[in-house]
Amino acid sequence: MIAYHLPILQIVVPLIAAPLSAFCRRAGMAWYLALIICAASFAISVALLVRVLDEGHISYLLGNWAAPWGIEYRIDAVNAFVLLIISGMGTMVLPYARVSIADEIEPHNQALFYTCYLLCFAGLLGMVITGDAFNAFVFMEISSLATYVLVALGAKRDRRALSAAFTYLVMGTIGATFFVIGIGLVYMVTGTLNMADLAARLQGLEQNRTALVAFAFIVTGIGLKLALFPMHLWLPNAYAFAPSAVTVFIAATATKAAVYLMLRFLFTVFGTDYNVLGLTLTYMFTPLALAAMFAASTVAIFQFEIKRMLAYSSVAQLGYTVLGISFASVTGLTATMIHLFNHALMKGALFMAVGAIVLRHGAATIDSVRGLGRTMPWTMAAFVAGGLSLIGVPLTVGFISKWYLVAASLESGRWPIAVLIVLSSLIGVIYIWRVIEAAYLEKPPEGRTAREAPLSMLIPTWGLVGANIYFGIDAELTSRVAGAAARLLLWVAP
Amino acid sequence: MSLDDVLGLFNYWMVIVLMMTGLYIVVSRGNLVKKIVGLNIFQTSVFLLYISMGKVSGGTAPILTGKPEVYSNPLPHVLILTAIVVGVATTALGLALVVRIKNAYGSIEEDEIQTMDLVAESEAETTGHRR
Amino acid sequence: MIAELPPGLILIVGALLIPLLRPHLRPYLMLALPVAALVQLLTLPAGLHAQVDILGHSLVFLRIDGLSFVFGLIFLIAAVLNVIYGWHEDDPVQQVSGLVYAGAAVGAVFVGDLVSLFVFWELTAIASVFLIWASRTERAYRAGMRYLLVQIGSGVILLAGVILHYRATGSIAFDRLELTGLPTALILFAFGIKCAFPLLHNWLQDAYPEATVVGTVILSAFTTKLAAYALARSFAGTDMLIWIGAIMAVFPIVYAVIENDLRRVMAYILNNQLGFMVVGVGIGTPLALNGVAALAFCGILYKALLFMCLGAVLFRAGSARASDLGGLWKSMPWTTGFCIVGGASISAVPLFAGFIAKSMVLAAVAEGGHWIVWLVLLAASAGVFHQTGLRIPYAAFFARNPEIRCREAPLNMLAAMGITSLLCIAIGVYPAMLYAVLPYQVDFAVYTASHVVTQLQLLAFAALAFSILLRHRVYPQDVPSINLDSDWIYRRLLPAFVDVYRDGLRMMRFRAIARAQVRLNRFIAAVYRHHGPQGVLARTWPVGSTVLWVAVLLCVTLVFYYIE
Amino acid sequence: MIDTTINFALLLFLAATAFSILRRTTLFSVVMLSGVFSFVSALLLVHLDAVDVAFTEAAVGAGISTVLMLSTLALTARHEAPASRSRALPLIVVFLTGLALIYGTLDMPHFGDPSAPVHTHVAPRYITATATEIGIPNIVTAVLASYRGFDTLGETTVIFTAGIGVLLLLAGTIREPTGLRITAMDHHLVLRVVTKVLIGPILLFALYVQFHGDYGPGGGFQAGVIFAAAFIIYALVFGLEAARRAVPGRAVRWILAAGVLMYGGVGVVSFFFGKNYLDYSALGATATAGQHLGILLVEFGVGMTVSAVMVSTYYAFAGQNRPIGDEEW
Repeated sequence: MIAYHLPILQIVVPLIAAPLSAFCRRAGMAWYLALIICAASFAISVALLVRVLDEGHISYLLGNWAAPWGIEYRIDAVNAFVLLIISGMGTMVLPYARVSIADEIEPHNQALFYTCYLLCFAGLLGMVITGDAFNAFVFMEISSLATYVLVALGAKRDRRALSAAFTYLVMGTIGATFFVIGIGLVYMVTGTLNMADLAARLQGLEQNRTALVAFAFIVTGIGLKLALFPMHLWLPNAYAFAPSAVTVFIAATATKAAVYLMLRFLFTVFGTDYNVLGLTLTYMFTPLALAAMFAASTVAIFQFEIKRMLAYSSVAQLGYTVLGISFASVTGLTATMIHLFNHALMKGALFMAVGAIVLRHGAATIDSVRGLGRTMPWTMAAFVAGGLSLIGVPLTVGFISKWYLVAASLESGRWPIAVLIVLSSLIGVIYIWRVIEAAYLEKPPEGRTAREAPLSMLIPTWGLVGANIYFGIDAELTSRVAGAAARLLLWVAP
Repeated sequence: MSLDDVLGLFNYWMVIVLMMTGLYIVVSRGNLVKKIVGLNIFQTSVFLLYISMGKVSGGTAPILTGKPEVYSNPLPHVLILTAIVVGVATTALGLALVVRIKNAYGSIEEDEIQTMDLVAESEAETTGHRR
Repeated sequence: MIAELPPGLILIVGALLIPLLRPHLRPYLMLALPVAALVQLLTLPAGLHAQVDILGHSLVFLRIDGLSFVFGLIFLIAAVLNVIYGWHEDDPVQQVSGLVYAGAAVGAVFVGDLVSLFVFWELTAIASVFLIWASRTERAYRAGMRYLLVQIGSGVILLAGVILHYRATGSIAFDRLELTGLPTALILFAFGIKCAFPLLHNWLQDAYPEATVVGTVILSAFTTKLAAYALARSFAGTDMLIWIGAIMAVFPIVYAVIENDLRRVMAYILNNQLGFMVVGVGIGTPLALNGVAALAFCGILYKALLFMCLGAVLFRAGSARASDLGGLWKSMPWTTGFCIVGGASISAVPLFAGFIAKSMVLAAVAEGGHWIVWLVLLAASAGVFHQTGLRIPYAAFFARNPEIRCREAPLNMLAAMGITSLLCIAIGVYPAMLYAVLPYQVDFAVYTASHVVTQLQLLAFAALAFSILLRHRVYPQDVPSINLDSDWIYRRLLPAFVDVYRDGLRMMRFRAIARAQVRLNRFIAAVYRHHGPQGVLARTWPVGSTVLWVAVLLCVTLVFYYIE
Repeated sequence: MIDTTINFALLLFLAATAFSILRRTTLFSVVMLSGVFSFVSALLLVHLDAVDVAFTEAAVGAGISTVLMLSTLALTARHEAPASRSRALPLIVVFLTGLALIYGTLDMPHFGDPSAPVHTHVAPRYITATATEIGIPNIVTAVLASYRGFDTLGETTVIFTAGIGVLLLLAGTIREPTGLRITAMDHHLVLRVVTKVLIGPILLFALYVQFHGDYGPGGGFQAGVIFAAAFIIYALVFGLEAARRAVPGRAVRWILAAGVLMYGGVGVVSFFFGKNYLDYSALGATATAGQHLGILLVEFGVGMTVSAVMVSTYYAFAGQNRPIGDEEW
């Protein structure tokens, strides 16, 4: 009985747990409940991925109503993989968050924090798993609202978290509303909300202007959620001033869900033969992605706060993801899918290391990092490993993504892009080196005693670093799943 | 562009006008509360878009009355019920943030907040480098 | 596999065990190793053994045929003699490197393909340099470095030649190579370096005298003879070698005359003997190759003997320079005797080993009809007699000016010198023993009247000329001077040029860097203006303008779609 | 013909309100105008046969938003600072985008055109099948609670998130009740009497709306808001402490969570009957009876959550400020 209901359990478990955790008065109990629930949903998503890999796709009808009338959950390799990333990272962050949150959030808010965390977690999962367009909007809204609040909770440490949260709220709402307008217009010309049904009925509407407008709205809306280059301005402040555990979570998952949604609408709903899609990819996505890679990385070099630096580097990494999409080839999409997974690992490890520094120093700036190489060896070593993975040094996950990206760019015949990819990761070397140099080559200013981060934070950090290296070496599993997802998106026979 | 085109699409044009007004308020006005009001207008225009899409001329409200009648399309109504609640939720959160910003910064004008931030940021950096 | 174990490996592997033993047990192991190798060599049947297939190539580690057997045999005998001579030496570096060096040489001789030849070629170079460094002086270190540079250089050139040869012909067999294209030229050049061809020979005179007492003796035996064997194996019969050999036979004598350090004189003479061998290889007839093998066989013996004597003198008197030595015959009678026997053998006095080998080569030259070369070789052998037969014994033992008193050479040295002298005399008296071992069956009678008579005439007149010159002080006195010959080019001339250019280059580089620095700073400033924290891209934009960007993007995409 | 004129009139009136909001600088008038804007849009929605939506828009859009905005104004500023940046660029961009969008609408099916794809593909089934499959007259509620029941669960969670968010953001700065018995409203006798009279009917009406949702416009959202409105009026007039004594903050927080649990729970119950999530047919004797019960429970859950959120939000906002004297209003 359980196996059949797995798809809905993936969402209902965290969704029901959220109000339950609101009943807990003490933060410890709420944390403990959240941990169990996240672990359970991670297990469910693993089971789902296994089932999907051999059954192709699973369909679950909510309320037992047939597809276009009721809401249908349709899980295939693409969203099963993203589910795994989100629930995996959600579970990894919680043990880390225990101490980090206790330090960075007011005591009376800590219990409700985990409710908000579970809501965000459920929202992201709901957004990814659903096969209904409007349902995706609703769950996107849940995750967004929860994220605005989570970011605003960083105000105890730095008041700029509030203005960052407000900017993020306005931008997020505009983005979500664009997305709703897009769905509305698509609904107007097709009459249905189910994604699979939409895809079928959109075939004949190439020339329909309203469908064009709908496409523009959807791409812009999700692009904003995805922090596509010109619309990324909310991301650096949101990541920099949010509490560290929150930054780790949203950096590793929020944008991934948005990328998934973009992939789903571009390739499954509108399909590759939709005339405007090809144009968008080549004339809009590629230049924006390249702009993101270079501008964001260059800005990251001059940043003083490390979390903002890593936030800008996230924008750059998203540039890589979008670049993968712009090739619209099986290798390109495989690169994108794999980079979702790899980027989650990389940024997770990096932000966790920075979170440990924030725990010990109150702020993670180039100055506070000075001389940490000796006083916080394990944390800085994790940062270095994460940094190497970010640059794409072989034997790390970063290398695998860069490898597929370069392969895709060569395969599409546009070799200059491959050169640009390598160049931009060189820029990455500069800003990572800036931190490493400050940590290892400079003396800590006298009178600063820093103990190593607590074990409860180090174990998850090094768990991620281990994953970074393991999946860097044995990338068979991730590339197989990513390949299957890419072929599914491009309607290519598996 | 015959007359019935204008008549037929006037609703949608007005929706677009409202949408653009809402967007303009959010873009051009610096006051945070004003921005939220602008956001509300922007979202309300979307509600009107959906509902005017669902209207069937000569149809009545989608409540079954036993007599055979033409009903308007209920689906947009359901969607918009959800959208309204989402809108209110966002407004509530936005206003809560505005209150917190007022407590933290003492002002709800975006430009003033930004100058305060820049000052704080450059101070942090200079002290950081000097040490 | 034990049955097919190449003798060279026994020596190398055994040598590595030496440091594990306690000092006083080591000499016995060191003696046991070469003897075991000898026994192994003698029991092994001829033909190809120990073939190993690596990466698709079959490397032959053991190939025994006439030519390799002779060289292998004399190398092992030399190794035994060296061990005896070095019995008193307890410096592990010398002991290990000496045996590894001998093992590598033996290994190289028996190798069947060029790749493994290269391996042992490099091993000889590396092992031998320790013998030079073992004397642990600044001069020795620098000489060792130069020696290593040359040897490794030759190895690398050999490798290049082998690779190109493999690409050209697809085979790496170590057999007859035609001097046609670049590959074989490179291989010949590499052999030439180790065989101290003219202008490539400086390492020999530069490094050998710097080695330790025992080191020089070991060095003298292996490297050069291995090169000779390699030439004999691959380039037998190339005419060019005849002229090279002839030049090699003559010009060292000129330098030997003015050289003061007796061990450096011997190094020049060694070079001269190589000249004879290279001529023999050049002619390439079976007789000539037999002559080369014989010359190598006897050459190793009497050259080792002379180096041992000089080593003993150095060991006891503390110096090997002619100007410092004199009147040693009273205090070191046995060494003097052995030195005379060595001198006689090298000067090819009948009844001594030198005579039977050199006459073979001279006969081959005569048969080949190279009269000019024959005359040159004749003059050269006269010169050899001059220098080694007369000058070295006279200068070292009989000269009267500084009367030096010292103890006789230690027993083990005397024993080694005794055995070597015995061998020289035995071969001289009963050459058939050697001829049986030579690679080709050639009926050549040595003790014919004409050979003996010509040789004696030659020696007598040379002695006469020596005594006249000495009497009239025409003979250049032994002056403590250091003379540079052709290596003056790369030790004085080139550095001068380099200094001139270096200053010019440094200035240019300095200016270029300064300019680049300015441009770079300007670029970083520009980038900072845009991307820095206050830059247009990084500033925290007000919400309004961020949303504006969204509207702009939407508008652009819409217009863009409509145009399409 | 009358319809189109009313339609245009209301639309133009809406546009006029929007422009005036744009121009006003005193925030109080802006908030009031936004209330007007919501009410007029509610009118237009009624005209467009979207009765449920109009009800919600009026109650939630106009009621709660305006109350929240007013309380925010009380805590923040009264006037908008003069604009510092030039407004030309945004105007141009917005105008161009508007033009592009209008150009995009040309292929849209005309307003009210019955043959539009929207009316021919998915919707007809709802209209025809609701009577038999679910058996309640109000199709909107049927679709809301049953066909697309999961959307509504998501929506309830959205409002729950907003409640939690406001609690997280503002609960920290709520000043402890000062025990100040006299509040500014004490001497407004008329107001006190009228509120006492009104609160009863309001609560009654809320319950009516809650359970009448199946048959006419109404349902969980509207009922929840009206229910909360009663408490907010009470808190406004009789002071926050009185309201807190009536409905303590902790209780509100429990109801908040209970509502969502109720909704999610109903879905989980359908698991035990071996049905898919949120399939109410197993709850009752027959399928339609099950649907009835399911919708009822679900709507009740929504009502609880919405009312609890509105009350707790108001508590959070009201708890922030210091009592305001008459003259400041």
